[in-house]
Amino acid sequence: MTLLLSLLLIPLLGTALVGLSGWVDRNFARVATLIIMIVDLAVAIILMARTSGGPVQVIHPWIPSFGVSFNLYVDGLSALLILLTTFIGVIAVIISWNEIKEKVTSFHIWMLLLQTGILIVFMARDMMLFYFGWELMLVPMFFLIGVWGHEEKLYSAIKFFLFTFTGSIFMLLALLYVYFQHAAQTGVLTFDLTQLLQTELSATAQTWVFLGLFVGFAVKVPIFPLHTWLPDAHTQAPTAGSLILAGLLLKTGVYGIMRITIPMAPAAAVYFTPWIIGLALIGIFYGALAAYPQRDFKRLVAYSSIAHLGFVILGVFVGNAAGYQGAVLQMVNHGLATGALFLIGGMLQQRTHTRLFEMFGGLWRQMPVLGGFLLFFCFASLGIPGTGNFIGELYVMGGAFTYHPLVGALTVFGILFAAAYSLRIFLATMHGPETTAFKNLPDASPRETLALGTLVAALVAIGFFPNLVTGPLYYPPDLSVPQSGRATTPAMVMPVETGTPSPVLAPTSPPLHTYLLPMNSNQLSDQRFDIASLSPDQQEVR
Amino acid sequence: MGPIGLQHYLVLGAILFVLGVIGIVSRKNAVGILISIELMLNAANINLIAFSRYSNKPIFPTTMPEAAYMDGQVFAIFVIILAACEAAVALAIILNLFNMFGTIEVDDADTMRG
Amino acid sequence: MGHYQPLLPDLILAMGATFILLLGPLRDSQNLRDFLRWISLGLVAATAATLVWVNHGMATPYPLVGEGWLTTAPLHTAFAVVFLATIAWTILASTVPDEDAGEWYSMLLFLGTGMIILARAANLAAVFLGLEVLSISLYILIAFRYSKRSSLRGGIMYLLLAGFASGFLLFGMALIYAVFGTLQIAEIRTLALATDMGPMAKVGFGLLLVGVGFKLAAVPFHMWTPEVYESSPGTVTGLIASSSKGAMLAAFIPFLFLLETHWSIIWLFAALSMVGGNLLGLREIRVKRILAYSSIAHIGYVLTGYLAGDTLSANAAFLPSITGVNAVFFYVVAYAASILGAFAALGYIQGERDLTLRDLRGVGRRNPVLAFCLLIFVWSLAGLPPAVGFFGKIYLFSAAINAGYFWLPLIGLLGSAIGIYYYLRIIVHLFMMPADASDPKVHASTLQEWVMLGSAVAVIALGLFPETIFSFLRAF
Amino acid sequence: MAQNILFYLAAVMAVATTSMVVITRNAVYAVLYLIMSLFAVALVFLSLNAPFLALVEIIVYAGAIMVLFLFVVMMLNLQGQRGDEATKRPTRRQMIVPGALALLLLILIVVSLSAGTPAATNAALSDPKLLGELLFTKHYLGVKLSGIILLIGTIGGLHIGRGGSIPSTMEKPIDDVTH
Repeated sequence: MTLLLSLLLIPLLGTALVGLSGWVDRNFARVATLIIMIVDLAVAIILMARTSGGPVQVIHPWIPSFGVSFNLYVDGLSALLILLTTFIGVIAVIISWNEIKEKVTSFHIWMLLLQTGILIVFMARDMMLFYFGWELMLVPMFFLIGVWGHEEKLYSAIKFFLFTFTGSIFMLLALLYVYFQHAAQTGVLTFDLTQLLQTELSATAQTWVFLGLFVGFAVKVPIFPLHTWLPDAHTQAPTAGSLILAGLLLKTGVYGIMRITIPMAPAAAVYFTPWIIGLALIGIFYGALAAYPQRDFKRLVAYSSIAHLGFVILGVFVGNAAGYQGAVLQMVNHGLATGALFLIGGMLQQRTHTRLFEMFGGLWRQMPVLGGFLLFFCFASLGIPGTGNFIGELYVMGGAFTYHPLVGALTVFGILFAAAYSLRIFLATMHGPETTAFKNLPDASPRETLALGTLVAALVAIGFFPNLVTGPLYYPPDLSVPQSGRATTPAMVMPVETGTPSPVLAPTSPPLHTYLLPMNSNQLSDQRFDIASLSPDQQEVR
Repeated sequence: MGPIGLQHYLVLGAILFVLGVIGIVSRKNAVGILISIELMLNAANINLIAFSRYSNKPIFPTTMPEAAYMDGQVFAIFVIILAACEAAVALAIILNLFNMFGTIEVDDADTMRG
Repeated sequence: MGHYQPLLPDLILAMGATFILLLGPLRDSQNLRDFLRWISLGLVAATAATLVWVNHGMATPYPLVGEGWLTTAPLHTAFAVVFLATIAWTILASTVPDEDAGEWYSMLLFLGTGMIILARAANLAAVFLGLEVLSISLYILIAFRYSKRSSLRGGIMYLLLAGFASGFLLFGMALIYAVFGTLQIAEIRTLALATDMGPMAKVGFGLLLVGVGFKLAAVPFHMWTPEVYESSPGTVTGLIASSSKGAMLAAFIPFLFLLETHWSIIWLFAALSMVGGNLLGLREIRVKRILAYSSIAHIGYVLTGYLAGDTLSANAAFLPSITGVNAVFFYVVAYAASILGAFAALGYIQGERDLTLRDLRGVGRRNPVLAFCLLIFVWSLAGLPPAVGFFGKIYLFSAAINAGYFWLPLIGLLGSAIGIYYYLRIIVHLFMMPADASDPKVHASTLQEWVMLGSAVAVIALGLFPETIFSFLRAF
Repeated sequence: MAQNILFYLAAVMAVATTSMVVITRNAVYAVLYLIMSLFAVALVFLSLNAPFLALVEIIVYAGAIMVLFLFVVMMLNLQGQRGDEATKRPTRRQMIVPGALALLLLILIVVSLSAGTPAATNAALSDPKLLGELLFTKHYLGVKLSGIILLIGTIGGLHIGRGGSIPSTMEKPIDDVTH
């Protein structure tokens, strides 16, 4: 399928174009990058449409002696995240237009390489290719933070790199273990995820594989004790870097957990579920509590990311349809809303050269448009109805209540906490006594309005039509599955009432089990994780 | 004090070898270390040649290819040639080092303890 | 002629080196010096071609040539060709020192002779003599700038330590010879595998391993590395780190039966090197020493691959294509491609005193091409995609896991996570720090810049298409 | 019996002189003891029926190489820097490695001595002619490599030994070693 290849090759070969045009004039580099990103977005939209008919796959032999193939596979979930990637890519270029003044050409080249890496991660079906893309993302991000970042850029860049790299080592070991187990069992050398999922792993092996993979992805998400790189990296990165970090890089971790970790070691996933849900809840509260007292605009938003990603992880691990949909919705919403908050933080910094709240105050009078946007995104972040975040949190809550009422109740509290820090952002910057430090700050420029306006539109659209996001999840996982599989689109029905609550600490609690463990079925592995293959009683929930 | 056997020579070689190692580790100046290296090579030569004499009854029972028992002596000649060359190059460097910079201590910062 | 035909490559190279030496008096004219470079290059190419020609199409059991001194096994031939390539690269990339009186290229060719002999050695004497040809050439190349104290010190230090190592190696060989009664490695292998070898042979092999450990600079025999690397010309440092160690590795392949009895020693070497090399580099600020410590760590990775052995062990019959030895071959190629470029680049930047991280600042702005190449090489050394070092490491650790080792790859991967830090420091200083008052001095000719760029592209290309290296290996 | 006497004589002498090489701090004495040690080893070779090697040992090793050593050491002495060792003795820490090695080899000695003593044979190999034949047939590659090594050694010695005399821009030329 040339569609998938072109999606990758456009940014990759685009680097050459940008390099050439940047050699002529630095503005040409910006324009060229923007065009490339837009074309890539267009391709992603076409891909999205194409995916509704079934997953799109392309396989080329790459390293046959090692069982590695160039195996790209895009189904609904992947297509959704690819769309998000290309969309945020466009926004990132627009938003860097005035901010990046030094080494413009290389900045855009790194952006394109980063985009390539992220796309590989979201598209790869071959685990070695996945790991390749995973590591490939690191270096451009390292440069984006390290060269164009703020005061403590070097410290943050190195910390970011070391954390993620160390995590990925455990992931690699786990992948290699499964690879060898699979080869030993079947005699087939392959890194193809579909085939690797057929590997039969003992309980002990599953535990280790799960832990290895989980640590690798959890660093990126980040899940509570592994999060310390995130505030530094987000705060110090340039605006576009923060946007991509929050909007995309964190999602690669969640994507890895959904796509690889849980299907690879389903029994272990069930076993560890209570612990991970505990960590997610800690993350929600820790993120909120740590965010509230921050003095730094971007640092506050960074901590809030930890809380938001806690919701996502919670949604993934409660193990029911509602939670799963909520998790995906929250991934997208968080990318848009938090990304937008970082954009505004960057805009404020560009105008005032500070990110400290005590320097701000009463800015509404000087910049009503930007203030309006800030208000909207703060509300989105705390999840008011009408924005996608509301729907996402609702779904996650529903899933949590289904899992266990106590977890659901705690989740509700978490949302209340979110309200506190979200409102503080707005109040501390736009309200209160007007600061005397800044006069005549320019309001949002048309370019900025365009970028933020697009994000508003996207959030509102998701708020009213959540099946823009959840719909792709019901795309047929394979062409062999009859079309009726996706007949029912999810309505906005809360699944709370029917779910049978399960004891929190029981390792074999039914919900996760039922849709994670068709180990011996000959269905495609994706189906394990797809709503379409839920057990009948859960499908009724919808 | 029975007849002299292969072991006696091996023991002698081993003693000389250990003396060479001690010499290297306990010395700091280049000439001293070089001398000790010569001791080690020499000790190895004893082993090589000793085997030539006791070849048809090596410790490990084996079917000997024809004239392989002389290999040790040939090897020993090569070792002597090598020792000569190494000494020549080393002494050239040492002499030059000394002529230009007035020292032959190679161990300023204790960097080359074996 | 027929009798000597198998030895034609070695003859061409050695006689060519002598010939270059005779042309030495022509050095005074720049044109003629360039002429010497191209002649040397041609000789290396001719040698490689002859090597392939005389050795191609051999079938198992691979015959020995030179009265049992050299093997014709494809793996060893491939290794020899790779080492010749590193020599050719060095001929192109090196800046001839002012002290040269026509010996520089000649010495490089002799070094190549030593490498291709050592890489194909089939008996103990060949291992020893090949190693000494290689070592003595290296002493001279290191101490070549005889008007520099550091250079002479590096030369004598390497000489003494290598002599010490040779002593162990030779004594070990003597004991082995005394036990088995033959110098032929293949016969020793058969005899050693047939029965329990007994304590004396074990001690002999142990001493042999100590000698090899010294040459490879595996922890705990690594002390000489930083000093010697620092004081050699950049391109020569690259050769010490890549193909001179690589030749030793290749020569060691026939000894891999030792894994039966001595695997714990190699295991220890590998683990200590991976941990030690990566930790020692953390606090260092002199760039060449950082890479010296990294080379120690890399030897640890390679030894991890060696533990996987040359054949597949019984419990690992499912990865036919990647044996430990194949992975080591891949890694030697990958590492050589990266480290040669890295040291050469540092050599161009280097001024009079030791090059520190501080001196790298501003190179990214002053000479972006060189800085970009250095970035790629360091990237590859760190084992990050898409550079070739990434798959190098993956293959090695896969082979080890395949052979049933688990802790060693884990130690190695964790070690490389530690090591990432100093590679990042190099990158940070290259690109992310403002330059000091004085701009760094970079002396690189156009040819050298092209050579660097070419090898940087090669590092990326091999990283994207790693199968190429295995195809190359299979072609022999 | 004659071989017994010869061996023990030579062995005792070799061990004694070699110990002196290691012990003495005076470089000239060290070289002189080394020469004596080499003579003793040559005697050992003789006791092994290897007269050719014994002669090579004396002529090449003791005669040529050691004289070179002596020459260098004396020249260094002449210029005020004695090739001697500094007065300080090796510390205990520095003796760990050789100590461990010595212990290892001691074990080896005990083990191999307990393995019994094979009788000596191969009386015929005192024949240098056989050695010569072997050198130029079976081991001709080794001879070639030795030639290369000698050539490299000569070139290297010449190049590095040129000191600061060429090119003239180099610092501090030495014109005479005895100034």
